This record gives sequence, C-alpha cells and structure tokens, in this order.
Amino acid sequence: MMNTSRRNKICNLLLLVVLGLILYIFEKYGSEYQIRILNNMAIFITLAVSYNLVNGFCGLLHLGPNAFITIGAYTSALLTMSPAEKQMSFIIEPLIWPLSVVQVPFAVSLIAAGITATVFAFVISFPVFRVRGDYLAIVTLGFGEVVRVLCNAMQSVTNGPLGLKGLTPYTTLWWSWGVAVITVVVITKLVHSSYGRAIKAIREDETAAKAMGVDPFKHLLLAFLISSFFSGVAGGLLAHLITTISPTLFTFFLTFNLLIIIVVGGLGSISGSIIAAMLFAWGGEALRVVESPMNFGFFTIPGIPGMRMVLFSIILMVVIVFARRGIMGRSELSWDRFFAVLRLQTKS
Amino acid sequence: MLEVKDLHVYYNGIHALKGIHLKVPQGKIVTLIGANGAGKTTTLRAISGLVRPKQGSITFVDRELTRLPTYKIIRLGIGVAPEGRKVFPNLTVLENLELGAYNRPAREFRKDLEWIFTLFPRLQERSKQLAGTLSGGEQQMLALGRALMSRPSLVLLDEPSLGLAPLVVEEVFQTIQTINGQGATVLLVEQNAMAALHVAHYAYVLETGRITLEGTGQDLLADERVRKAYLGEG
Amino acid sequence: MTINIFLQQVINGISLGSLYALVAIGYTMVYGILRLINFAHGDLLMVAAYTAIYAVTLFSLPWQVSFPLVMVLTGLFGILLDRVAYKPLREAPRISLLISAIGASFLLENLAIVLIGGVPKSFPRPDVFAKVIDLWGLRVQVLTVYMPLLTMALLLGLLYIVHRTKVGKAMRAASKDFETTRLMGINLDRIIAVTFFLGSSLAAAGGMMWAMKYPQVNPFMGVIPGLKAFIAAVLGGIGNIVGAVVGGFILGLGEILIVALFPQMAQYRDAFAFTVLILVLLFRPTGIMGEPITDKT
Amino acid sequence: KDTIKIGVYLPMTGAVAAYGQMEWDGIQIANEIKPTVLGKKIELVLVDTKSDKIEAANAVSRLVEKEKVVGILGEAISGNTMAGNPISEAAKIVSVSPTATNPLVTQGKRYAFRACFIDPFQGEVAARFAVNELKAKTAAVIIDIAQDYCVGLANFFVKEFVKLGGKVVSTTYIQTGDQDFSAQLSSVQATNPDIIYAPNYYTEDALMAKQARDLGINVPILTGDGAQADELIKIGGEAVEEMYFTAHFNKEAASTELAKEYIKRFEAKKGKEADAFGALGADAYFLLVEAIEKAGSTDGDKIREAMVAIKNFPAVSGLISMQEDGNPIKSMVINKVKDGKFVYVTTVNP
Amino acid sequence: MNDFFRLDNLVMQFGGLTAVKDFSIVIEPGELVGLIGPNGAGKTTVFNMITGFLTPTAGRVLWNGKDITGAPPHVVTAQGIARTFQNIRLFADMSVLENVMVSFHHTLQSRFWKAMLGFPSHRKEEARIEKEARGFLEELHLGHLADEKAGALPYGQQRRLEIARALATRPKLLLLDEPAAGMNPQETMELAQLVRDIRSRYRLTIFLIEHDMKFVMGLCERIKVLDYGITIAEGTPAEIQRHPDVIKAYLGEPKHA
Ligand SMILES: Nc1ncnc2c1ncn2[C@@H]1O[C@H](COP(=O)(O)OP(=O)(O)OP(=O)(O)O)[C@@H](O)[C@H]1O
Ligand SMILES: Nc1ncnc2c1ncn2[C@@H]1O[C@H](COP(=O)(O)OP(=O)(O)OP(=O)(O)O)[C@@H](O)[C@H]1O
Ligand SMILES: [Mg+2]
Ligand SMILES: [Mg+2]
Repeated sequence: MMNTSRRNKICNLLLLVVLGLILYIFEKYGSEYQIRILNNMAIFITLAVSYNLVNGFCGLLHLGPNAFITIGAYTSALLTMSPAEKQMSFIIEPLIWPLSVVQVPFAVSLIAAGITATVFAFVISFPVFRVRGDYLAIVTLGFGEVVRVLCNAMQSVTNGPLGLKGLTPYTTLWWSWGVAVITVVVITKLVHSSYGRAIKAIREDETAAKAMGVDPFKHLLLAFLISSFFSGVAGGLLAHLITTISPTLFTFFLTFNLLIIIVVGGLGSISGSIIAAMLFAWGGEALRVVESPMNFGFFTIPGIPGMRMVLFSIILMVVIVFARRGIMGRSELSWDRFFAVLRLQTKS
Repeated sequence: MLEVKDLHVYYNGIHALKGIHLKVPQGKIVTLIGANGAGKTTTLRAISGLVRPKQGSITFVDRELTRLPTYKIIRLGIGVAPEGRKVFPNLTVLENLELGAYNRPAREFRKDLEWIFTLFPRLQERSKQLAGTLSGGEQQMLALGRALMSRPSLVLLDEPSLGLAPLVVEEVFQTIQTINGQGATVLLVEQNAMAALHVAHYAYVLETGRITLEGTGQDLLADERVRKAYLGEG
Repeated sequence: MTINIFLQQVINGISLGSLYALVAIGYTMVYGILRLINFAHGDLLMVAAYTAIYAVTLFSLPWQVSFPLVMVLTGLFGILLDRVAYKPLREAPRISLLISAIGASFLLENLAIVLIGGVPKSFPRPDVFAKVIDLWGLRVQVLTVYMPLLTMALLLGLLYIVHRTKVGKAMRAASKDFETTRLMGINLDRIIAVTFFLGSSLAAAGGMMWAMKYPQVNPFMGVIPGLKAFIAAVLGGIGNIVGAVVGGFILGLGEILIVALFPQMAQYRDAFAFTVLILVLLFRPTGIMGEPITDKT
Repeated sequence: KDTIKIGVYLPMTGAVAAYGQMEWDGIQIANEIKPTVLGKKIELVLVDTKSDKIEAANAVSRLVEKEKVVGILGEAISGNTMAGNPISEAAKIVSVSPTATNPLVTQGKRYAFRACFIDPFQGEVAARFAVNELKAKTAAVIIDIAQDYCVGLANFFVKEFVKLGGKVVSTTYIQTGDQDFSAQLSSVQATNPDIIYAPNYYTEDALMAKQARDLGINVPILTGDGAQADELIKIGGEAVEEMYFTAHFNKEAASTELAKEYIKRFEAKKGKEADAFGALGADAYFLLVEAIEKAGSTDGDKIREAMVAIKNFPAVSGLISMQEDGNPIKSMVINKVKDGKFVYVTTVNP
Repeated sequence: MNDFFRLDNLVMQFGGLTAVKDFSIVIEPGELVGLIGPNGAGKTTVFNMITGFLTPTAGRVLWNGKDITGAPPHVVTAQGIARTFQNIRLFADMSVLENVMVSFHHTLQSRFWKAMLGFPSHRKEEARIEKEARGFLEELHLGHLADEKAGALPYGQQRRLEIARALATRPKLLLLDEPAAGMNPQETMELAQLVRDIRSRYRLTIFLIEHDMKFVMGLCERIKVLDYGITIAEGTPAEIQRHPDVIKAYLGEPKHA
C-alpha cells in the first residue's frame, strides 16, 4: 500500500493538472462570459482564502479587507498605465511625479500591489491590535472607509472619484488562477505549520496561548500582513479584469460580500472558502434567471428587477440558519477523507 | 415531590444521561454525587429545562416538566443556584436578589428580603455592591439567596462548595441545613461527597450517565465502594 | 467666521448629533443583550420613513397620530425581525448572527427597491417643524430645536425603564447571561422582544426626524445614518445607553464643526468620524463609557 | 427568428438604482412607441448591475455571449459604462449609453456611443450662462466628491468661468448620501457669492437648496442635467424655485414629434412629469434602433457605420447628429423651476 | 543569596483595592511550595504578577538573578516559568496533540516563510516537535487521546492535559492554580501522585494554589497563607494547620473528621 502522504502529493499534482486542462479548454473554447466568471471565481477565492486567514484562523472580526484590495488595485493600475494614459486621465489635478512617469510590467505591478497593501497593514497594525472583538471590527471597518475617502480626496494620486479608466485587461485565466493556487497553497502550508497552530491557539484562548510562550501580537500581525499581501495582489488582478476602478468599487459592501463568503464557507476552512467563493461568483449570475421574464407556456411573468438580490438575501439567511457554522464548519476537504468515502462506497 | 424517570440526554450525539431514575421527597435533602462529567449538572439542567431530554419524564407535583420552557418551570416553585454561581456581575447584590424574586408579588418582597438577610447577614452589608466584585464565597451566598428569593418549594443546588475556602464550605452546608429546616426541599449536587453525604437524607451516586448506587446518606458513607471512589480512602 | 455662524453650526451639530444618538441607542440596546451588531438597524429608519409616508399620504392620518403609530409599528417590525432573523440563531456563533443581520439588511433594502422603487420619495413634513425662527439673529428651524429635546426625553424615559423597572433589570441581566436569566423565571424571549421593540421604535423616531430634516426617502437612506450611529455607539462604549448618546453628540458636533472650521476639509468629513473613533479607542479600547474588558485568568 | 434582441444593462438595485429605474422607464416607453425594427419585434433584455462595476462587466458579457444581443443600451453612470464598454467593444457590438457623460467613455472606442452630451460642453455652457445671463462675477462651487460626473462638470465650469473673467470664491465638497450640508453652506454664505454652481444629482441638490434657503442664502443656484428630475421639486419644494439647469430637453421646448409622443405616453403611463433620465434612455433606444434600421442589418460594423451617419435625427431631446467619436452633437436647453414646474429659459446651440 | 526565584515586596492595586500587599518569597530549586488563603485573598493575582499577566504596582520578580518584572507572559514562559489556570483554559477546538505542540512553538527555529514555502528544514522540525509532544502525552497517560478534541475530554483529563501542556514548554518552575478544583477525592489523590512524579522526572520546582487541604498538606513542603493580600502565616503543613490566624481566617475548626 502506498504511503498516504505520497499518495496525497500525487493527487494534488493531478488536481493541478486537471485544473490546468480545464483552464486551457475554457481559454481556448470558452465564451468571454464563462471566462469572466472563472476569473471572478479565482479572484474571489484569493480574496476569501486570505481574508479567512485573519477571520477564521486568527478569530478576529476584521472588517477592512476592502482597504487592502483598494490599495492593491490602485497601486497595480497606476504602475501599468502608460504615462500618456495617465496624463489623459488625470484631468482634475495632474498625477504626482514618480507615479506619472513609471510604467512596469503587470507581474511587477502585482507584487508592488501586494507589498504596498502589506506596508499599509503594518502601519495600521498598532491601533488595530490594541483592541479586540467588536472594537477591532469597527476599527478595521474604519480604516476601510478612511482609505475610500482618501481615494476620493487625494486626486493627485488616485484621480479622485473619476478613478482610473481604460486599463489594459492583463488579467487572464492563467494569472487569476495562478495567483489563487499560490495563495491557497501558501496559506494552507502556513496554517498547517507550527505558526498556524500558534495562530489557532490564540483564536481559541489568547491568555492561554501567551502562557504557552506564544506572542499574540507577532503572530496576529504575521497573519494580518500575509492576508493583506494577497488581498492587495487580488486587488491588482481585479483592476485589470474590469479595467476601470474608482472608489465606489470598494465600499464596505465588498467587505460584507467577502464576509458572507467566508462565513458561509466555514470560518477557518480553506476548502469552505474556495467552495463558497465559487458558488458566490457563479450563483450571482445564475440567480439572474429570476429577473428575466419567465414563460410558462400559457402565461408569462414579467421580470422583476431586484428579485435577484431579494432572493439572495433570503437564501443567505436560510443557509446560515441551517448551517450555523457554514458549509464546511472548520473541517477541510482532504484526500484522506475522499478515499475513506470512496472505500466505504465500494464496500457497500 | 420531584420524580425523574428513565431520563436520557444527548449533547450533539454524546449520550450524557443514560436512563436516570430518582426521587426527591418533600422536605428532604437529596444529594447526587459522582465524578466529573458523570452527568450531575446535566440532570439539573434537564430538570430546569435548559436541556431537552430525548426520552424520559420529569414530574414535579404532578406536572410534567419536559415540555415546559424554563421560565414556566421556575414559576412552579423551583429555585436554582447554578454551577459556577453565575451571579449577574453588572448588577448590585440587591438587584440580583430582586431578579430572584421576579415572579413574586411586589408586596412580599420586603419580607422575603429580610429572611435572606437573616440567613446571610453578609449580603445585607454588601447590598449596594456590584455582584461581580464579591469574593467567591460571597457570590455563592448570593447565588443561594437569589435562588431562595422566589420562595421555592424545591431548590436545586449545583456544587455550591466548588472553589471555596474550607471555612466557607462549612458555612454553606450549614445554610443548606438551615433552609431545609425552614421547609425547603433540596436537591444537592456535589463533588464534596463527604460533606454532602453528611447533610443528606438520601443520596444517589451517578457514574457516566447512570445511577450506580443509592441509599441514605449514612448508608453510603459506610459503603465500601463509596469510601474508596469518592471519599479517597483505601 | 463670525460668532453667529459658529453658533449656528453648533446648533446644527447638536441636532445632527441627537439623530445619531437616537439611532445609536437602538444599536447599543440590541448589542447589549444579544452581543449582535444589528446591521439591519439602520434600515429600520427607512422602514419607518416609508411607513410614515403611507400613513400620511395614503391613509391621510394627521401626523400627530401617524408618527406615534409608526413608532409602534416599527417597534413591532423590530420584534418580527428578531423572530425571523435572529431567534433561530440564539445558540449559534455570533458571526452567524452577524451574517443573518447583513442578510436582513440586504433583504429590507432590496424589498424596498422591488416594491417601492429606487427613486426617492419626498417626506410630508408637517409645517410646524419646517418653520424657521429667529433666535437672537440665528435662523433656526423649529425641528432643530425639537430634536435634541425629544432625544433627551426619550433617553430619560429609557434610562428609567432600564434602571428602575423589573423588565429593565431583566434586560441588564440577560445582557450577561441568558441561561441564568431564564433560571430566574424570566421569559427571555419576551425580554428580547421588549428590547427590540424599544430599540426599533427609537430608530423609527430617528428615521422620521431624519426624513423631516432631509426630506427624501429612498431604500438606502438608512445605510449612512446606521453606520454613523453604529460608530457613535462604539465611540460611547457599545452596550452603554448613555455612552451611545454621548457618542452621537460627539460625532454630530464633530462632523459639522470640522466642515465649518475647515471648509476645505469637507471631503474628509466621513474620515473624520472614523479617525476620532480610532483615536478614542487607542486610549480607551472599550469606548468612552464602555466597561473595561476583564480577562480573568 | 422573428425578434431582434437589444440588451439593456442598468443599475436597477444598489446605490444608484434610481437612475437605472428612471432610464428603464424611458426605454420601455420608447419601446412602446417603436416596437419593431427591420420588420421584427424588438425584445429588450434587461440585466441589473447592482450599481457595481464587477457586475456591470458580468452583465455585458452575459448580454453579448448568452443573450446574443445585437446592440446594447447602458449603463447609467460613466464608471460602470467603462467597465462594460471594453467587452462590447471587443465583441464589435454597438452600445449606447443614455447618460454616461465622462469624455473617456467613448474615447478610442469604435462601437461605444452615447445619447447625452459630454461634461466639458455642459460645464462650459453653464459658465457662459452664469456670466452672460445671470451676470455673475463670483461663484461658489459645491461638488459631490463621490460622483465623477459632478467633479467633471465642476472642473470644466471653473475653467470656463475663470476664462470669462469670473472668480470662484469658494469650493466645497459634499458626498452622495450626505444629507446634512449646513456646514458647507454656512461657509459658502460667508463668502457671499453671486451664484452657486452645484452640478450634482437631484437628491443632493434638493436637500442642499432646501438647507441653503433655510439658512437665508438666496442667490441663484445653477446645476446640471443630473438634477432635473421630478423628485427634485417634490423633495425641494419651494426651495428649488429659480434653480437653473443646463439640460437635455424641456417639455415646452420639445419640438420633435417623437418628443411630444414620448411625453404624452410617459405622463399617461407613469403619472408624473417626464424627466431627463427617461428621455435620454429613450433617445439611446431610438438612436440604436434608427442605426439598425438604416444599416438594414444586425451586423455590428454596419450598425456602427449607420450610427455615425445619423444626422439631425429628431429625438426626444432635440436634433441629434452623431459624430465619428461616438459623441452626439445636440443643442442644450436651459431650464429653471418656476411654480413647481421646469420651465424653458433658452437654448444654447453647440 | 538565592538567585533561583525570588519575589520582593510585590504589591498589586486595582483602583482603590490593594489585592496583594508586600508579598515576598524565596523558593529554592526543587522545592514544592503551597499558597493558600480565603477566596479573593490575592493568590491568583500573585501568579498573574509572576507570569506577566499583571504588572505589579510595586516590587520585583527575580528569576535566575534577572529582574523579569513586567515582562510579557510569552517571554516569561520562554524563560522557563509555566503555569496552569484556575479555570481550565485549553485550546478547546484543537486536538490534544496540537494543544501540546503549541507549547513547542517558542522553540521553533525556522522562520514563517520557510513554513509557508514548505522548506524541508521546517518539515524536519515539525516532525521533531510532533514526536516530542507525543512523548509528553505518553508520559501523562494521554497518548491514546492524541487525536481527540481537547474540549471533548472529561474534566479530569482536561486538567491533566493542562499540566502536560505547561510541562511541554520545558519550565524549571511550574505554577499550578487550583489543579484539584472540581476533582473528587480519588482523582485528587491521583493528581497528587502525578505532581510528585513530574517533579522528580523533570527536576521541577513547583508553586501551587489549592483549597483542598488534604491535597496541600499532603504534598507541599512549605506553605504560605494569604488573607486580604497580606501574608498571615508561613511554615510547614503541620505548623500552618495549628496556626490560630489561619484557623480563624481560613480553615475553621475541624469538624467532619
Ligand atoms: N454543552 C455540552 N456540550 C457537549 N457535551 C457536554 C456539554 N455539557 C456537558 N457535556 C458532557 O456531558 C457529560 C456530563 O456532563 P455534566 O456537566 O453533567 O457532568 P457533571 O457531573 O456535572 O460534572 P462536573 O463535576 O464536572 O460538574 C460530560 O461528558 C460532558 O463532557
Ligand atoms: N483584573 C482585576 N481587576 C480588578 N480586580 C481584580 C482583578 N483581578 C483580581 N481582582 C481582585 O483582587 C482580589 C484578589 O483576587 P484573586 O483572584 O487573586 O483571589 P484568589 O486568592 O485567587 O481567590 P480564589 O481562591 O477565589 O481564586 C479579588 O478581590 C479580586 O476581585
Ligand atoms: Mg457539574
Ligand atoms: Mg484564584
């Protein structure tokens, strides 16, 4: 019998290959619409998994991921636009110098996006980690809003409410899924390491964790920074997917959506976040059915705009009442489980 | 007065009580002893309606309790001092006692309060203090007093001696006998088997969800198995 | 800036603050008992405002009747909200409750969009309130004077209920411990219902005053006041009623004065609320009047 | 196939749902007036954008790929249109936005059009009107900082106003959703301007006007097309009397047959005054249908060629000629509120 | 002068309340010392000051000749002082094994990015930690429960796991806060044996708080008694049991023999 850890490794590789194949097929034969949804899925996976690191594994109620997404999106966009485009866009106030002349490749801009977001996270970490619980929630929500207000106000950097338009659509399936896979792998590894254990210990009981020699500030900060990095990168991907960004894109509704994804998926479950992110990206579109006129042969119900969101809210509330800890709770899909189920199936 | 028959309780699949029978006759002190996790607290929670049994019946002076919500059970004349005292820390001692008398007519309040203060003079001294700032022993007294404020015919006490200094433990058991002398029926759950068996008229031993022994307090004190397992002898 | 303009601004600030305060009280009450940030609370303003519009225009009730009626109806609506969205989750993790609150908020907003439409409606402001009076050279709307007064009156009433009545004591008890509250023979669901009723009717009062001051009603009108009131509640120390009022006034005055004193900073007005909040929490991590966190070891 | 599908993507929910809903009203009336093209019935497919860019992009993808529409109407605001545009552009499908006024919306795009004029034009006209007709020497500008439309208009107004010798004495900011402007207004009051230019949407403008009048500020207020909606008067009441608008159309000045027909039907059906949002929604529809008709085909390139060939088309908001760059040439009217009605003041030709 | 462990005139005030006043003690390596006193006497507060959960209002904590007063808890732990809590504080949703493995975290050499990228050196370290943690569990007879959720264990085993977890931080001084609370006499006896065992096996010095007099008197070599934050007595168990102040404030007259 094969050693299970080797088996799992091979299965993981196979899974990657299958994912690659699927992406290849869609890239080649899929419609723009399908590709777009797949891109959204990947970006939401990146966002959700990195957000879950803080909320699910650290057990903090962080309500400001939109700040890091915003910062990532703006950084990346400002770095890929050509100086000529920038000059044309910034009609209220000209863009400040070095930004007005630099232009770097997309990949570099994504890394810069992640780093800028991380630096910002570091700067705000002191006030954020001074408080806990719902106070932390409101402080992070506050930083999210402050960033949005600054984006509106700092016109010589962000072009204010006009936002940045006409970005090159660099975000392809390979980019978005590539980043998603890296995020998932890296965060999974972290969570299953001694660091992850320390972080979970803080979540379970901060006082006891301290007594076991774990420095809560250091470890929470670590998770916060890593999460911000990937949020920033995802922000860059998002910017180059929709090709136009402005402060209205990053309100706390974006945060709420992410929060819904990770709670419905299961706080502290990476596979839960992945599943919920995919459901969210796909479901939002699938639900459009209820807004288009429905023809039942002998009579037609006219479409009611807005029904989709009504239904979404109802589904959300029903799901959360029946699955209080989300779809996955804190458990993960794993090959061990998969094969265990498989064995049971074949036996019976 | 209280009769529990074939009680089964589950916590998310954990079978915590596996068919318990017990009786608490009017005017007596009955104690329930047993190791940690044996299900003592669970029994009290089932009686007071905080957990719903899967099977079995609990009758209190001819009323079936298993379907009633907690507040209705309490209104039938049951007072509870829960495990871990659970005083309301942000309320004063007096306000805690007022809540104990939530369903009592307002005009009786003074009289009831005086009774509690004669039982626990310390509470009178501290009546304006926030309950959260009391010492452990004082909190236990408050929890007892609060349970008695509704003038219950049956009192359920869950480990009233837990974490208390020896001197205070002494006081608590004396109080239990006092209130029993004044007519209250008591169901006492205890780890401190020695003290509990001394005050109890009748006792049950609970082990992993089952009653394994029962008898008068004196009988059990003499019982070989009890001495070994619960009194730390031999 | 003349002293007159400054005083004018102070009055504006106080009246805005009293609105924040009214809404913040509801936030804080629900939080105090359920530990729930009730994100749907802001939407109750919207529900109340629409209800008032229909009461006045459709059923042509005089405002003296319809406004109290709307408060009662919104209070009942609050109870319904609890029954549907929160009661099934009493024993669930708090975060699930929060998601349910967000869901309820989305639902109310979108139902309003579907049923009433996104186009704003005007609010029938009774003329008594619209009148502008001259107070020592200050032009003050009657409403502006009434609002802080009403807020203070409602606050006093509420404090009386919470501290002097049996129900109030039960509410404070329930805020710490559901089970033990039940063990006192208290019908917890009734207490929670009362809390929602009170909080929601205050939100209704806030919503109607909001709609009179800024007479347009749309499905999203509650979002910003709701958020601001939430900040006010946290600023004051969430769970503390007096704190909520203090926070509301600080926020209202601060927002108005920052724009008044530094007009070029107006675009940072929303950032101001959060900056103050963050600064306060830096020095008092549980808000101005909040209880310190006791982490017993 | 006996129908022709036209896709519509608008914010029917979310923060700017009101604009989407008003434009959808106009488009539906237009569809009633002209339900067929090339002898086939026109089927409108409406997709909601939740006032969100991600959803706007999804929506256009869906219309293009799944619904296979031949042309697209929408979005209501520039930011979302710019999220949707690149997709229809790549698919070579003509899109017409009713109200996306930002210059960048059509810039460098072959298949993107709009039914409204662009911000620079409107801002400049407003400045000229302020100087020439209102005889203003000083102006206070109040800008909704959260709307690129408002920022754009104000920006072009200020440039032109200064060029014409005026002086901007105060610039203050508000934000969509703000409801208390007393602080800003007090500071405006302190500078004592000849006029206030507040090119914001009607909700904010109505509330602002109301609070301005309450404070005793009685100078004329000048604003843009975004404010001209029935709700402005409903909300603002007496306070918005004498407010001036640079606008797309006025009922009284409505000269075209289509406009008369549209206004009649709109008022009969909706029970309220026809507003600019609806009118522009209708015009976007009429322009697209006219182009399809002229092209005699549903081919994107042919429609595009037919579109830029449209000259002096008598639309609801007046005569429209489409330019090669996707922007229409149309005249502008100045309206004001009088006795609770939008009345015609003058027409400014491009 | 002893430089192993010493408390010098520790004072702790909460607002107006002086919870602990001038608390001093010297503990020699390998000693087993008890701390008793009525509820609210300030016993847990002393532990909290030693382990950095509270910063004393005045006084010093000396450890191996170093002043560690006010050092944060995780630093104190890393220096070799571990504790358990009066109310059990396990990482309830983590497995028994993980609970113990957390205690090894402060000895970890590899940096976080090595963990994130799955470096072999980190994997090797993880394997070592797991092996040693299992070793501890075996020794405390918890080995068969390694994969259980800690929160699902019966109370007695939770207490033992708390001790195992504290031991795994490799302390020289172990502070136990009411380890026998909520145990029946039988379990308490087993616990006493366990404490003796681990003391000799790991060459520990132990300082413990307990209300169970049988346990304290049978186990401790030296006892200190606190009342209202003030030391009222100190001595051998026999001396303490006879001390009139202690009887008055704490023990009461022996009745149930
Ligand atoms: N809320 C709960 N969820 C899951 N299991 C529980 C819960 N409460 C108790 N149990 C389990 O039920 C069993 C009985 O517990 P119970 O609290 O009744 O014991 P007890 O006899 O009161 O013990 P102790 O002396 O520790 O108070 C234990 O195995 C316990 O782990
Ligand atoms: N963080 C704190 N803030 C305020 N007061 C405190 C704090 N911690 C403890 N106290 C108070 O200090 C006093 C001593 O408490 P401590 O917990 O040390 O007592 P103890 O001797 O351990 O009692 P017990 O045997 O009941 O555990 C008590 O009056 C307690 O209320
Ligand atoms: Mg128990
Ligand atoms: Mg203690």
